[in-house]
Amino acid sequence: MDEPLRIIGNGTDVPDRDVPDGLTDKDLIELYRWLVLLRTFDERAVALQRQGRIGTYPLYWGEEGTQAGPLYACSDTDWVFPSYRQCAVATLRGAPPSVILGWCRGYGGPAGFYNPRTYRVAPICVPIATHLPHAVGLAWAAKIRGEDTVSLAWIGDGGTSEGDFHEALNFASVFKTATVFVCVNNQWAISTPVTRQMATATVAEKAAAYAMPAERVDGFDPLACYDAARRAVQRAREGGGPSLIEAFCYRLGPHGTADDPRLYRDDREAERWRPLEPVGRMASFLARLGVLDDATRDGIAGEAKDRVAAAVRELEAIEPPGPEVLFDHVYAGERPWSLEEGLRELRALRRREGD
Amino acid sequence: MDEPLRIIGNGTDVPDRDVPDGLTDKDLIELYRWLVLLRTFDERAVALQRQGRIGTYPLYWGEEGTQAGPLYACSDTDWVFPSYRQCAVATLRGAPPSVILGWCRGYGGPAGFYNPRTYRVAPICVPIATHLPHAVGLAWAAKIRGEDTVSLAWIGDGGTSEGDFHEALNFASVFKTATVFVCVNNQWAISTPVTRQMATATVAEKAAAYAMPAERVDGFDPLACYDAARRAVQRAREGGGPSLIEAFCYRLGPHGTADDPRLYRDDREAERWRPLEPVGRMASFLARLGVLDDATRDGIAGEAKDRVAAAVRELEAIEPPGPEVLFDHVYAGERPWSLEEGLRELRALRRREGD
Amino acid sequence: MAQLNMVEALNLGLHQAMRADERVVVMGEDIASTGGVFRVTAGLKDAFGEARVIDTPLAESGIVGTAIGMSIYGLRPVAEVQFDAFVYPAFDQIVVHAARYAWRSAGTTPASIVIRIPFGGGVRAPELHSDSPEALFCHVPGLKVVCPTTPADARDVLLAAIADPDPVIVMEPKRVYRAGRSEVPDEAPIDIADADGALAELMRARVARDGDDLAIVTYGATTPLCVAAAERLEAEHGVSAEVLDLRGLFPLDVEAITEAASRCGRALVVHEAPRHAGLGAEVSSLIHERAILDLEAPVLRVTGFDVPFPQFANEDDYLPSVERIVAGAVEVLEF
Amino acid sequence: MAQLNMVEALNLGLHQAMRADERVVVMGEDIASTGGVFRVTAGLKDAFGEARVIDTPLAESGIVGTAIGMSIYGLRPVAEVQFDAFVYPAFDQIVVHAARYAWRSAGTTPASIVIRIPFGGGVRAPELHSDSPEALFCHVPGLKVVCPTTPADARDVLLAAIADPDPVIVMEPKRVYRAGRSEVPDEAPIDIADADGALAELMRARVARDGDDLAIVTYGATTPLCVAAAERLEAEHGVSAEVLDLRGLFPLDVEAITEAASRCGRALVVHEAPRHAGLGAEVSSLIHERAILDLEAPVLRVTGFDVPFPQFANEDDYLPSVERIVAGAVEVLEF
Ligand SMILES: Cc1ncc(C[n+]2csc(CCOP(=O)(O)OP(=O)(O)O)c2C)c(N)n1
Ligand SMILES: Cc1ncc(C[n+]2csc(CCOP(=O)(O)OP(=O)(O)O)c2C)c(N)n1
Ligand SMILES: [Mg+2]
Ligand SMILES: [Mg+2]
Repeated sequence: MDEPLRIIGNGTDVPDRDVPDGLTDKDLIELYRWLVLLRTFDERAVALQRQGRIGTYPLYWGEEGTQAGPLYACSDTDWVFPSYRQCAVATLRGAPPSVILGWCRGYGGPAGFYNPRTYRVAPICVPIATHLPHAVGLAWAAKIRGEDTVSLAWIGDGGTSEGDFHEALNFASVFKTATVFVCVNNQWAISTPVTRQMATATVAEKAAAYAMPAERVDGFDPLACYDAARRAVQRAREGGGPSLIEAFCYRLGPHGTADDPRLYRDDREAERWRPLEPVGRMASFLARLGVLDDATRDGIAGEAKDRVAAAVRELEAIEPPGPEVLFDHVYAGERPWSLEEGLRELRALRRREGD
Repeated sequence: MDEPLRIIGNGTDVPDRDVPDGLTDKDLIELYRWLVLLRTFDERAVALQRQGRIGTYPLYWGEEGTQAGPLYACSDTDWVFPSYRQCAVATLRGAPPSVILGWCRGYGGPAGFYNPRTYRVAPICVPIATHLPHAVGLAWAAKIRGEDTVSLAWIGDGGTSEGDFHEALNFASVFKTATVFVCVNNQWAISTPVTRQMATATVAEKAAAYAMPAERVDGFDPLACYDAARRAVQRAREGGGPSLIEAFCYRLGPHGTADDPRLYRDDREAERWRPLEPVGRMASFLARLGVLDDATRDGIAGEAKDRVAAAVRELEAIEPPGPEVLFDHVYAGERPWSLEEGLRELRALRRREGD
Repeated sequence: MAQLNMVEALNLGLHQAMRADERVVVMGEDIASTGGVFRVTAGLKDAFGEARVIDTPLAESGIVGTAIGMSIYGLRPVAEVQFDAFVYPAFDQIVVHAARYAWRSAGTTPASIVIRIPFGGGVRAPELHSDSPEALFCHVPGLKVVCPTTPADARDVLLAAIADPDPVIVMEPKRVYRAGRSEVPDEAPIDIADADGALAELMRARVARDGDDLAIVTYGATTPLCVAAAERLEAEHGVSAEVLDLRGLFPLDVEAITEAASRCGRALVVHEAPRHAGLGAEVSSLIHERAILDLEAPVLRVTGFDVPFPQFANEDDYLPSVERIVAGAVEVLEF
Repeated sequence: MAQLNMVEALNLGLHQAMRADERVVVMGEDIASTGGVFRVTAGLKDAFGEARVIDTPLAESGIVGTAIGMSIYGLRPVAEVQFDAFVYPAFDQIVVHAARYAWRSAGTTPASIVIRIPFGGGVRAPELHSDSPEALFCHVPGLKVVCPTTPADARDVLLAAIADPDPVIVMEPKRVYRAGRSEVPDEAPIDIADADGALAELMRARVARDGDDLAIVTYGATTPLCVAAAERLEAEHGVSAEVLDLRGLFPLDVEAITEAASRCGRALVVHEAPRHAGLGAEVSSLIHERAILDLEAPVLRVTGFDVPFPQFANEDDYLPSVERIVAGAVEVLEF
């Protein structure tokens, strides 16, 4: 089994490697900014959940590098396809964080769903692995049109067991679509360890079934994630077809805010992985490089905090969707009569109940 | 890409290899008998279809070795799971060929369906790849019970694209079930060539995704098919888990009697593969070995012809199922009232129509 | 104006759609090289090239899933499911994605795909080649489900479905495919680039036969049988039965259904799918809910039985026949 | 006799089944180590070992498919689908195999599996964790579909379903899971090795409340709401409403349904799933077909709307409430 690619060392015995091709100091700072924004959002969302202000929340604490790194490797015109675990990734493409929080609060309509076409970010996908064929179809459509748009999709280690994972990778490899599959192997699918999910030692090996290039990277290393994705995106854009990236890491938190990992794993294991987490590690690396001074670092932290705080205020300011939201957007075209009738019934009832 | 295992040479420049371990002369003759029975059945079924006496028929001309070989490698207590392409394989376990013909004639009930438990042969499976998880579950059940029953399932090259193929192989490898997957790569899925079905050069490569041993064999060579299956069955029985065998061959006939391959491929390609067909080849091999003389050969041919002819007579003698068959066996337990009512309605109508 | 059967009409529609609009792609198992097992897609690959007319791997979830992805990028894919019962592997993609993409994107990004499903029995096919799964789709909000019965409707419905922004399941009654020819105007009546509302019009019920005493509500392959039954009712019982060919299965043309039932005072629903929780139940409920005071008898159903579609030697025992329809009609009439 | 909620009752049933019969295995995503996301399978792994209490890979088609294979070999697998909408990837295996294995083997080899599906809304869950797909299964011949509403029924139904030779889908209303405790007799009333007919008995409708003026037919999480609505109808309108808790969804207890509707002369059907082609349509049709002369009003339906189950902030707008049920009842009563 190949050692996962690692660029950021630990400042002592594990040496740093060179900054990946094409990343300027400005890029490094921008990528760091993304990591901090994701982290800040995540921590705030967990707090909001504890306060009962949003519903169950699929925190991604520690996986920021698997999200920001590959996204940074994409052009703005490329499309990305998150699972629920990358719920906030659209904010890095400019989607209002308040909409993601709205989604977490169970809002429908524009208060909880963004326009995928505006950000080239597909809707947050709850059913496991089902978004992978979409990513393939999208890049395929671009190819049919003679455009070089790349699609990138995230999937978990557990998700590799679903039939749609296989069908998507197979279609992608047969039609050589410009698709990058990023499998975040955090070694857990709720309570199921990756060793019970697959017989292979790695996810990357699975690419052999599709004659697809694959690479394993340290999922806690944002630059390794970036670098592998950069190569895969470039290959895809040049017509070289799809790739599989395994971002090997560890799910540091519970599966979601409703989950209690003590039922099925030893906390100490997570503790051992924790020092590798990407945000602090990236900060130290940038400090070692002399790219990030304390003032900039604090500035970025403050900015993120302000942005998320503003999002929370926006969330609280938004009028919760009324009952009409049930019937809105079910169809892009005209509402079928049975929805119209339902809406009338609901309105009549509301009136009667003085509600 | 490994050359597929080949045991039977061509009598001139391609040398024969040794008879596989564990096969006596008697076994060789018995295996030949199986091949001839399958061939005779297949040819007769095609003729019956042309006469309109059965419906569309999925002929398997040329693939007899991929069926008889692996089956011969199983113990009688092992279970096998055919697709439609192995429709007659149960006859090798003693199921009446007339029932298979009944199935082809569109009969339901006992006239068209055999009892899988009697023959340890699952029902003929029409929906592609969906029987593979059953084979896995069956061997898994045996393992849970502490029994060493092996399951063996056939699938086509096209079938490898379905999600169920992936899920089955993954479950098998995770739980180390005693399952042998035989993929008959005849290079066509109706009109779709295998090159459009997968990006890998072989099916065998896909086993890497499941850390599963795999082997490619000449699918026109019954002994190669037998030998690889023998090793896989033995490994499975000893707790070594599942295997994938790729029986590489060529679909010599049309997809089924309703298909016209001239729409999508050149007849000459099939002609080039035809000399490799297993029945004649096995006969020559056995003759070279001195195991099969002309009299035995004719005897076997005659026996098979008689058995199939008897089956055709039985088929013609069977009373076609009456309308009750619709309602029989839908449930193993008592018939729900809505079926009872349907049956009453149908009977009343029949009476009224004097039918 | 050509005389076409339904296969030819659908084929014409696909040619017209692909010619009119570059966004249209056609995909499925064996649809390009062979022109499809029913030949509905014949000639398309030669005319439009294999980039837009695509033989896919054998994986229905993959087919529908990639079609959804294509539509997100702005294409208008038309996916064929080879036979009815092979849509089940794609059921998940249809229910959790095709039906919900508009909703999940606040209306911005519907899954603008068409799924063509040759369906139903009567063609002596092997197991799982004769299912009628339409009611399943009609219970899933977010989809439109349509079933044309005449060649001209088939062509027009297909064009309108492609033009429609929402996901449309086109149920094609395979028993009707080659059952007869009728006139199909040469000109495509629908401009795909500008025909959002066209489908709604084509989903209005069609009066297949006029009548006043009994409304027979049906769709697909049972439509001609209902017309034949109506003729027999006229001849043998002096009863004038109207036959409504629904076309739209979701949304249903509730006005036409209720109007006919009210006017006639008696109604019968006919379909090939099993009865229990089938579409007939919905039609019957709608009529009773809206027009019970106009009814002189309960609405009855003549349908497939609550059994798996049988092996084909007995399919005629399963399928609603003219006799069964007449018997059902008489039961309603004599109530 | 213990006071248990539905989760505890199901858990007790599983313990009793596994203790009584070695053939019983329990499988699903996260059901062993954690005891399941709803804790229905808690303690089983410790009691019976991980060979029989199995955390599977994340693949629903694989789960149902391997369960079918196990049952062919003679085991009695009980598979959990983690949440309602995650049954769709297994839909193919359920429809083309579970439902047809008995039929395809001339009655010799039914798929003797139980599929447990926690279903429905009201628990503030994310998208696709609140679906009510039961009508889909009720339209597929070869399955049995059952929905217990009380803890005691849940335990007994589960045992009977495991004992039953046919494939049984157990719809578990997750909103009821922890809604309250009631008495569950300690003794398992069913001997799995010898209880083929037990399920039929438990699929008979249960009278959740007596009444004479209106029959309210429902199942699952809406049952207590219907009882509450009936109380309110009594208090505010002086109307005595009977509430029938169906339990069996396929086959339905048509006799009890028709008897209640006939006796009361008025009926209302209530469920959480969307209305169109839902189970309410079947119930309504059956009543009209069999008892129209006894009816003083059409049977009406109070159901979920024909929309995807909403994001949870608005789920109360979607779910049939006591108010909506009362309003529907008044409409029937005032007809
Ligand atoms: C089709 C489907 N089945 C089950 C679930 C329930 N579920 C949600 S997350 C999850 C585990 C996913 O694990 P993995 O793919 O490793 O991703 P991670 O949660 O670790 O990011 C499960 C089983 C689901 N969302 N979709
Ligand atoms: C789920 C499903 N989809 C489609 C079909 C229709 N179909 C029948 S055979 C076939 C091709 C199968 O090819 P392959 O797996 O290579 O097996 P072969 O026919 O060559 O034996 C197709 C598409 C089917 N039977 N089941
Ligand atoms: Mg994981
Ligand atoms: Mg093949």
